[in-house]
Amino acid sequence: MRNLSSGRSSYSYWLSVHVLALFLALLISGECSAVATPTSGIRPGAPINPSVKDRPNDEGGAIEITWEASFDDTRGRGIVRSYSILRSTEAVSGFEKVGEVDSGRGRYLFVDDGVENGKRHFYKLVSQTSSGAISEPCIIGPISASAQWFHSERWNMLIALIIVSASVLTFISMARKGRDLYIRPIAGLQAVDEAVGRATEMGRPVLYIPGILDMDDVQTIAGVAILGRVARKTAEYETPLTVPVSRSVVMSAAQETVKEAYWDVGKPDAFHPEMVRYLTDDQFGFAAGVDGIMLREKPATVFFQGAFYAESLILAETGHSIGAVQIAGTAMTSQLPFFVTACDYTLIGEELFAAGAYLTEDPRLLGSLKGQDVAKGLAIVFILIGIILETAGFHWLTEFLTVN
Amino acid sequence: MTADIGTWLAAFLTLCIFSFLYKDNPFYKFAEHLFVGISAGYWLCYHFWNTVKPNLYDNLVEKGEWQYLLPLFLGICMLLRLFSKIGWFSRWAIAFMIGSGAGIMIITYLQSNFLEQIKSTLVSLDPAGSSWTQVANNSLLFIGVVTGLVYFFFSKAHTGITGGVARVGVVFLMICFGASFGYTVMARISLLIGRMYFLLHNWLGVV
Amino acid sequence: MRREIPLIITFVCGITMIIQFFIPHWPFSDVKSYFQHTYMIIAAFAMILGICNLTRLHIFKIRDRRENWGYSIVLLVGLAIMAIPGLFQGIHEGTMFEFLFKNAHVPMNSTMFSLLAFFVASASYRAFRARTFDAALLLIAGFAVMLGRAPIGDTLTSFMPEGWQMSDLANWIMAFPNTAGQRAIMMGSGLGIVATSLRVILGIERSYLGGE
Amino acid sequence: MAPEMRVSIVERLRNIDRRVIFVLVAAAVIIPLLHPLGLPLKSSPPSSSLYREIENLGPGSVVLMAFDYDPATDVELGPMSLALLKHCFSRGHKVVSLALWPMGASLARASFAQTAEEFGAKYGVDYVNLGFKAGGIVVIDSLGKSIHESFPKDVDGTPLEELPLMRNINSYADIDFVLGLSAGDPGLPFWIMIAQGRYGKKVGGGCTAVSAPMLYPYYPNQLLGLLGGMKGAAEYELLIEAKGSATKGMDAQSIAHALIVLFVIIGNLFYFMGRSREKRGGQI
Repeated sequence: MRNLSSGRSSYSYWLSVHVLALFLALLISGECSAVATPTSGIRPGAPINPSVKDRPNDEGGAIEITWEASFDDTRGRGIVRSYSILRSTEAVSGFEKVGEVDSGRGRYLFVDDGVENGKRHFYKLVSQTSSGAISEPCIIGPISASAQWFHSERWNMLIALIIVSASVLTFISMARKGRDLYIRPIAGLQAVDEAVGRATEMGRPVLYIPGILDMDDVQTIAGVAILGRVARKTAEYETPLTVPVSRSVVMSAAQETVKEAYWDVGKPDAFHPEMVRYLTDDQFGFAAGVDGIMLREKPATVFFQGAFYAESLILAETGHSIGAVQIAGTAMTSQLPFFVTACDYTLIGEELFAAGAYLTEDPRLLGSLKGQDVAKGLAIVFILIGIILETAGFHWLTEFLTVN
Repeated sequence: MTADIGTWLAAFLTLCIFSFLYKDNPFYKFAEHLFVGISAGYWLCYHFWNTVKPNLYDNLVEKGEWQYLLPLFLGICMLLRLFSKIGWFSRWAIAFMIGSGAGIMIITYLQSNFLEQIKSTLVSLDPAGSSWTQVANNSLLFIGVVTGLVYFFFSKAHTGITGGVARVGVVFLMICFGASFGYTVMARISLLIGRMYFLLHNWLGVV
Repeated sequence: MRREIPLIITFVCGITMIIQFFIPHWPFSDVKSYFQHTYMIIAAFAMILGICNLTRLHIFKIRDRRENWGYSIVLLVGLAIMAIPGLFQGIHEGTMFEFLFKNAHVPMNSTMFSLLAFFVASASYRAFRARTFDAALLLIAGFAVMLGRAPIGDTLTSFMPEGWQMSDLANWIMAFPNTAGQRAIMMGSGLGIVATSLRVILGIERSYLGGE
Repeated sequence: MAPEMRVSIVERLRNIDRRVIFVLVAAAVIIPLLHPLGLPLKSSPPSSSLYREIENLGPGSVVLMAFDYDPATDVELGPMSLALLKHCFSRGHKVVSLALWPMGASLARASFAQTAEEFGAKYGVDYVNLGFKAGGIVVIDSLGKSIHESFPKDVDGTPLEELPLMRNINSYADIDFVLGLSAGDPGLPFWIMIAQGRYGKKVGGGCTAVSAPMLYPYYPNQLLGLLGGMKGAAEYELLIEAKGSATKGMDAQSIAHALIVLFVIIGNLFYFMGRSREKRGGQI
């Protein structure tokens, strides 16, 4: 698959190249930089040790050209202003400029990503001064681009994916088979029933906000899942429920979820599609609208469950000013402090995702939580081993964990 | 004071929104409803000119890329919600969004929130290679991450050793919340200065 | 049909998105951007639903003369004067759309955003209290960073040697205890997201389709 | 003072109407804007080094300026753009602007309008506004090949060939410095990654206060200078000796910070005073 992708395999092609190309290449390659004959102004030294290779792990179409600074780069006499890269399908003629890179570094890498897969190309590299004098050209190649079927630097991700998925799925299947799994209580979730009950007693509505991101964000999915459980409670207690949303797709999903909850509890007549209200996609337009709803409908209980940004404090402070009980949950670390200080209960990060499992007590969801714990345990073990290795001066684990 | 009608409009609306700080009042209600209406209109046009036109119309009609029939079809499925009998077709479109979103999330978060974070925690505790303060700071980092993780264990009650370790984790979480809070305060004040400057400079011209 | 096909779509799309990360070869190389375009297009169509929901709600409000119905007229007028010229004239400079964006949307948006300064102040006074040991820690860290990030902090601690002043303390808190806490939350929620996504793809979590 | 009375005062202050706090915050911002105190300000190393870089470019150098923000963050980045443009024009540099955020193009237009006249800079000769192009990182990369291909026309629809300045500018090779003003994504990190990393250009710029900690790690190796938030803008105004809105805002910023710190202290003081009464069995 990977013909011509490395310098070594291109060597065999080297021999079969046109005689003139060979001659030129022999003349210039290696120390093509040493020659600095003065022509118009001072002729700068050429780039050193140029090489080409097919860019690895891509869909093809790109060649990497690397070289070292000319002797006349800023580190030397300082007259080289830039390097030009030219490309042709022939070794001697037809070169067209594909790019230019400024001088001032020790090593250079240029990616030419306008190449046709499987076609042979030659590259010409010259350094030039600000007065326009150019060096002897370095001609390198031939080389051709190709696509790969597996990203060779992503093994680590594949392994991590398999480990995490396996531990989650194993415990899900164990839970399904009826194995009893202990899950510790979480303060915010135990308060959900109580909070809905309070709204019922006070005869005021419950306000539920599933974040401001769209349905492709997992926090929104978690928020909508928790909405399902809260809606069952409001259906049971016949408490009015208002769900303002800032995305139309979330509106559709939330309507489905609430409707289903009301049907399940046997109160389909209590459901109105208007319970879920689209306001606007706009972050602060949405915040203004929700503030208005809070002030006029005076909900007794407010839920913030999902992804929130800067509007978090605007909403939470307004909620506090009307005396509502507020239960927040988000994985947005930058907004957590505001919820923690302004709300009665806050589900922090992972607790948001665990909430769905808690409220249903669905064994499969509980199993998934147990699986997450195993993954966390493995992470701790990894960290311990990694720190010991680092301290001992071995860096391979750290390197292995680098994802490209 | 400026004579520019746009600036007057902007200043009036700015004051309307600020009036919310006193209490809910007709001016705020006016601005709030106008804001919701205008911004909904804004995003409708924005999506139309930045998504539907270039990504759908141009690709499908101008360039003739037939694979864009699928998004068109799913988009229409979404609209079928307007008719309650065939509204369930919209689930196909929702399923597409959720499925592809979940797939991309697995990869993104496994990489950036898991592997990368483990990697950044692998610090050397060797006093020979670095100063003692460095070693102390690195140890702190390591203890904070591990105890914080223990706090998030769901299948262990927070009692005994686990409870003690989780307690240390909470200490780190609280410091982290405090720091973020303090840090954000600064940025928020700048926004208010900006608005006040607009009123005093652009509108009233007194600064 | 109503339940199965969406579950199949979720599964196929999810798995495809995972696979594309590991395979650089065509057609997987193009899948990501194609899917992204697709869901942007779906979201754009869904916008129409949202606008219909918003309009219907407020038309009913006006029709039934419900409380504050007059403001519903303001909302609908706002929507119309923004959307109609925007869709027909375009959204470039010199249009009605741009005038309203600049002189109505932007100022209201910035003003809403700037309300945060007031709320941060009131939250500081009201909720930033050393009620418990945990709250005290939160407070101290917040305090140190707040002071350390403004010139005033170093002035107050100018008697301390270089490297031990308020801004250094703020930097230390940001770099070590804060990073450790952030990292623990990130790793936890990262796993939560991975596990939830996995459940969604495998059809275990399906509340978004209505019910369990 | 009778203890009961003290309790009631403490209690009242504890549950003070938050509107009192709002009024104080507003005053802390408005008064310093109206009557500047002139609190001392000194420039930080990242700001000074950006100033030096611009100062040291030869006359006639071409600066590419990216307006990657929108009106919401104009308060922080707007003053930076003005200060940087003034500096560039006063040194005789040519400025080419573009925007990766849709509203950036009109913000660039406004900034040019406020600065060009003062220095006699002419459109098309001394500066050009290329306008907005969607695509983020892809656009940044495409400039390495051809600016004329990526932006065939300027913001007003004039073909680039008709603008004298653009006749000799076609790729990164013809640009001497890249200035990115960024409010988020796409923004400075991408310019660093592509323009600096791949094409070896000098890159500097400004960002909002919130994103500054994320960008500091790039300074000074990949990022030659950085203005962080309104404070960064004020520092640059100080360096070019042209006080603008950011400098005026700095006093307000300091006073407001001090006020919030005071709120936290007072809030806690009353809280503890109230609590100690509670412990002694006083009325709450």
